[in-house]
Amino acid sequence: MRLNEHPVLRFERGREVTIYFEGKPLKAYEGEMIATALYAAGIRVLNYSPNEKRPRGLFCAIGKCSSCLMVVNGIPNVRTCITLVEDGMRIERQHGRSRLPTKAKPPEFKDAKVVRVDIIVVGGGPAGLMAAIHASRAGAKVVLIDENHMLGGQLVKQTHKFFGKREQFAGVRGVEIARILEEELRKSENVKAFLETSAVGIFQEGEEKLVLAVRKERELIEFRGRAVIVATGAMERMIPFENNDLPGVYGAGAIQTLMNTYGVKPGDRVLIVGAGNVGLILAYQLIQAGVEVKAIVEAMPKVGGYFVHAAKVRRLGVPILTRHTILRAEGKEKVERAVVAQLDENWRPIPGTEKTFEVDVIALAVGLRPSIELLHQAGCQIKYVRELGGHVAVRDEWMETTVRGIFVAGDSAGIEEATTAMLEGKIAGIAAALRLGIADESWVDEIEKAQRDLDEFRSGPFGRHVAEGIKKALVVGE
Amino acid sequence: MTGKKIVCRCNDVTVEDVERLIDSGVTDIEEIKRLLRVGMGPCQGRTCIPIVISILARKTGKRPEEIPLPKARVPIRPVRVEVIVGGADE
Amino acid sequence: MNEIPAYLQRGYITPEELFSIIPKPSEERLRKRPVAVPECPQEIPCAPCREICPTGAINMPTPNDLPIVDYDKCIGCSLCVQICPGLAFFMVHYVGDKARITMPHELLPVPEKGEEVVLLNRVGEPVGKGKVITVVPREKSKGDTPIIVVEVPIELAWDVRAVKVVRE
Amino acid sequence: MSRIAVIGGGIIGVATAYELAKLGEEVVLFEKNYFGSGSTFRCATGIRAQFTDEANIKLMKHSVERWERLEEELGADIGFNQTGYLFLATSEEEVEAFRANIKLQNRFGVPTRLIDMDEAKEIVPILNTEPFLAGAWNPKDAKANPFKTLFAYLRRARELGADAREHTEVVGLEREGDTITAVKFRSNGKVESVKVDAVLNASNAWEPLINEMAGLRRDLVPIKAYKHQLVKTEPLERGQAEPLVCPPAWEDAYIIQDGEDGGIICGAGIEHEAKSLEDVEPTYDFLRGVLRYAVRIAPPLRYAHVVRQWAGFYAKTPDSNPAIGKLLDNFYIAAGFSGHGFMMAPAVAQAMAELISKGRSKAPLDWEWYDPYRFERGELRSSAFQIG
Repeated sequence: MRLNEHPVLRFERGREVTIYFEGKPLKAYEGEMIATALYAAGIRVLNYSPNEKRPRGLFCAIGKCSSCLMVVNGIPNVRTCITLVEDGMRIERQHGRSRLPTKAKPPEFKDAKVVRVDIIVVGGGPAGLMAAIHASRAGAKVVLIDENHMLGGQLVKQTHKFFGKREQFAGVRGVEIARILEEELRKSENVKAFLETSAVGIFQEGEEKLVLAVRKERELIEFRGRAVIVATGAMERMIPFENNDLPGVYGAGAIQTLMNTYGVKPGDRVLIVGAGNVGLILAYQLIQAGVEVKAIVEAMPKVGGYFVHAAKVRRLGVPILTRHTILRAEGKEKVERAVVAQLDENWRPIPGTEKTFEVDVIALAVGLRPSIELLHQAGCQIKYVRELGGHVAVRDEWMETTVRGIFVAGDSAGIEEATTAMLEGKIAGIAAALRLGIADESWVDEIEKAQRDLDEFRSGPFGRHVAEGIKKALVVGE
Repeated sequence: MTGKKIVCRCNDVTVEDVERLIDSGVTDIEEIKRLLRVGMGPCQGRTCIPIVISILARKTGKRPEEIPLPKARVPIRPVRVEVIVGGADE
Repeated sequence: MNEIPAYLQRGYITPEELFSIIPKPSEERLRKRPVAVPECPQEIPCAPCREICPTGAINMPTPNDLPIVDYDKCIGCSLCVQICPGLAFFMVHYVGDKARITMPHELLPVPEKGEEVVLLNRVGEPVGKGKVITVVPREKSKGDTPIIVVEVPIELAWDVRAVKVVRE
Repeated sequence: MSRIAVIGGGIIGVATAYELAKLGEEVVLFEKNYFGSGSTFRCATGIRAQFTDEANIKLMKHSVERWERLEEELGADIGFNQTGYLFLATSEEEVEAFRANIKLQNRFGVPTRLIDMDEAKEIVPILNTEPFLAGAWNPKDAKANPFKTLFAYLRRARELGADAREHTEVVGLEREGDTITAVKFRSNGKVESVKVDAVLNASNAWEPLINEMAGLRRDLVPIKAYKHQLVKTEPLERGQAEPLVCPPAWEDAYIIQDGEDGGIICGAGIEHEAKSLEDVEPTYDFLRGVLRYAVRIAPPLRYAHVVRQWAGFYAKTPDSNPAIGKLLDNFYIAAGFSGHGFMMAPAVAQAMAELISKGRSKAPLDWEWYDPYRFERGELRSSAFQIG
């Protein structure tokens, strides 16, 4: 189930190690996660749920959803999708809630490591990278933190080339854009990047912002600075349907992670729910990985993503069923079938239109919503704006939220594109440096140029919708 | 075969559970959250809360804009106790 | 609410729909040399084709406008096919009773020059077989996308938009 | 039948509304936010009779007895579990103090006893026995689910005819002489008024605002809001730290396993005076501070993940005992519970309802001890022991 050949990606694997699943030895590679190693070995059920004992497997693959909790070396509730394999590791399925070991040495207490800078950027995707690059060019001392083990955010899973203008990396593959931006970041002495580092909270201590973070699930770090740029991207939406928790029902992002980051084949036959850009791109990526895509179903009467993405998969034989939805997943312990039906004008399934697809994976690509937990927790004013994908932080034209010194950029400010995320990151990075009094006034021109680029990008039918949303999210001037 | 429509994986809460509670007159999302424990499990509400908001909007005729988002709390992702006290390394 | 174009309901566009949006190159032009035909009917913010075109043949005032190719200016260099992020550019060239279609091919295996491949139409149905006459691998492509030229019966010139490589 | 307004939709207000409705009164209850949003839904769920003075021991012994019958009475699961409270001594002096407290508690029928650390370890399998000498153990102390309890009371109150309104803020009281005649309230931006025969101020931390509307001095019952915080782990299998376990010498730090999802709640007596009644922001120093105690109490906790930290108010009087009683002819107060409102609610609600409805109550509540005018007179009680 491991991918070796790929038309775009190269997979490098670490040293071979042995892990034990329920006592049975399995081959794994250093650098991969427990859940992905198990997946490659064909193991789909990772635990049984607490109340109903329902089988559960991987779901988000990025440590957010709790669907992959297992007992590792006797310790329960380990998020196996973000825990690296180690030679000799003992891994057991978790049955509901689990017990802590009864004996343990009390830990020794240490003060957290403190990192002091001007600006803390949270999130190393396109927005965060551009924010860090530009804030440092504008003279600020910057730290960039990201929870993944490589920079680039979702870009690293994208095999397709991006749209926009060439100066905004149009025509360059996502993976490649990530590499270019990372190189750019590394050039600056003013920026330090902390990978595998998750921000877990923002506390305000007077004028100072404290971003509390955890590195490699092991080390507590206090990042202290005067401004924070939150560029934490997006979360996938889920939808309720029968057995939507059966192993084999995955978020589109999880499949991309499995397939394009870890080189593990997600399954043999896939049904995709959602014909927005994520679903369409996923279909194409699956085909590139040698997986059959049985169909894409879409509740709307039309393809929601770019037509060209749809045409790419149609000509490779993937049907797109608009005005259709998924009714249920079927299977014992894992997905064996998906049942879909046509929808009437009121979004109700039409009896008699049910179709069954023999699939082992159901991919949900039903939309993204901004990841705003950090902003919300920090006390930024939050508003629901449908056009931006859900709840977003209210901000001004320089991307500063209602909490002074906290900025936002990219998908966490509203679901859009990598291109606009980069432009917003640039604005937020420069704006933070300006408002801290670090950058000189000449940098305002750069902000204005980025704003013009954004306006141009948003002038089409897709962008106009977003622009409407942004108006609603802007702070009304005093 | 009929299966459950799961809203919250952490506590096995279904669409029907949420609807039943709303029908019983509990329509404040903070109360729904606490009575069904949606958003109080290890995933901290990332998956379930948007679904609860949409069910609540559908059942009560409110717009999603009118339903406040339950507060996000520190830590925004689970952290081992030993990491917070500073002794995970030995 | 505006009427939803049929191509957005289905996810593919027919030649008739396409040529109701952009002009169709003349038979004469198609015989002269390869000509770029964008199958990009939707206003999306994207401009690399215009930016890469060495002769300025692609008319697109802003990135959100549709690319309209000036077929007389087009020299058939294939850079637009190589760069297009949407894999929406094709070139068509009539040669005798055959048409040569230049298309992107981002899948494995990449066919070899001279290899016979299965021809697929816009909905992935096999419509015949054709011979690959040119392969520009990814390393040589100016847009990071491998492209191939495949020879098809002329009556399939406006149907074939992908190929399937079938090997033992 | 009189019309009685209850101000405050926390556990005290809702339980008293129920008791009043049960006595046949017409009740209208006002909550300005959602039910339980003040202190009730932020509490640590503990219920104990292990106090150090006669009045509180007696009241809580009675309250625990009420709690024991509450599921049956309300006809609902409220997550009540007698999992006990275990206080741990770190010095010989403390052991002596425990002995004295136990003697007092035993005198009023509370079955606390001194246990050794072997027994303590059996009760709390993840306990670190090493720092402790002995424990004061009352297996009848308990915990309950604050959400389910409040809604069970609310549902029964409504079934008995109570008109309970949330998102409805009291904005004024009309007073003639020493009588409150009407309550003005705002709901959906509209202000209305209702004539009343009696009013109970059950707004706890918000009490001075309501007293002021009644024409009383804000500091007549000088309650201040103190921010107390809790940290909770992810769900775990129950049975590992069921009782509330507390070494008082460690800043009153404690742990208790949630009766619903088994997550371990960690608290401590580390408090901050709230900057305002909106100031419920958790603090970093508390997060680290409380967990350092928690892992010393139960080292295996080091492997658990923290999922949540939150804050709520201890509405504290100067002596940490609540103010319960009559302020004017028909204006009553039950507030200032100093962190004990949830556990005291069944007893206080019953006594208060009887006082309002019948003019007196036979419930074992020492009215003089809790007299709201005691601060005015400069009489302070011995400070009530303030854990969970």
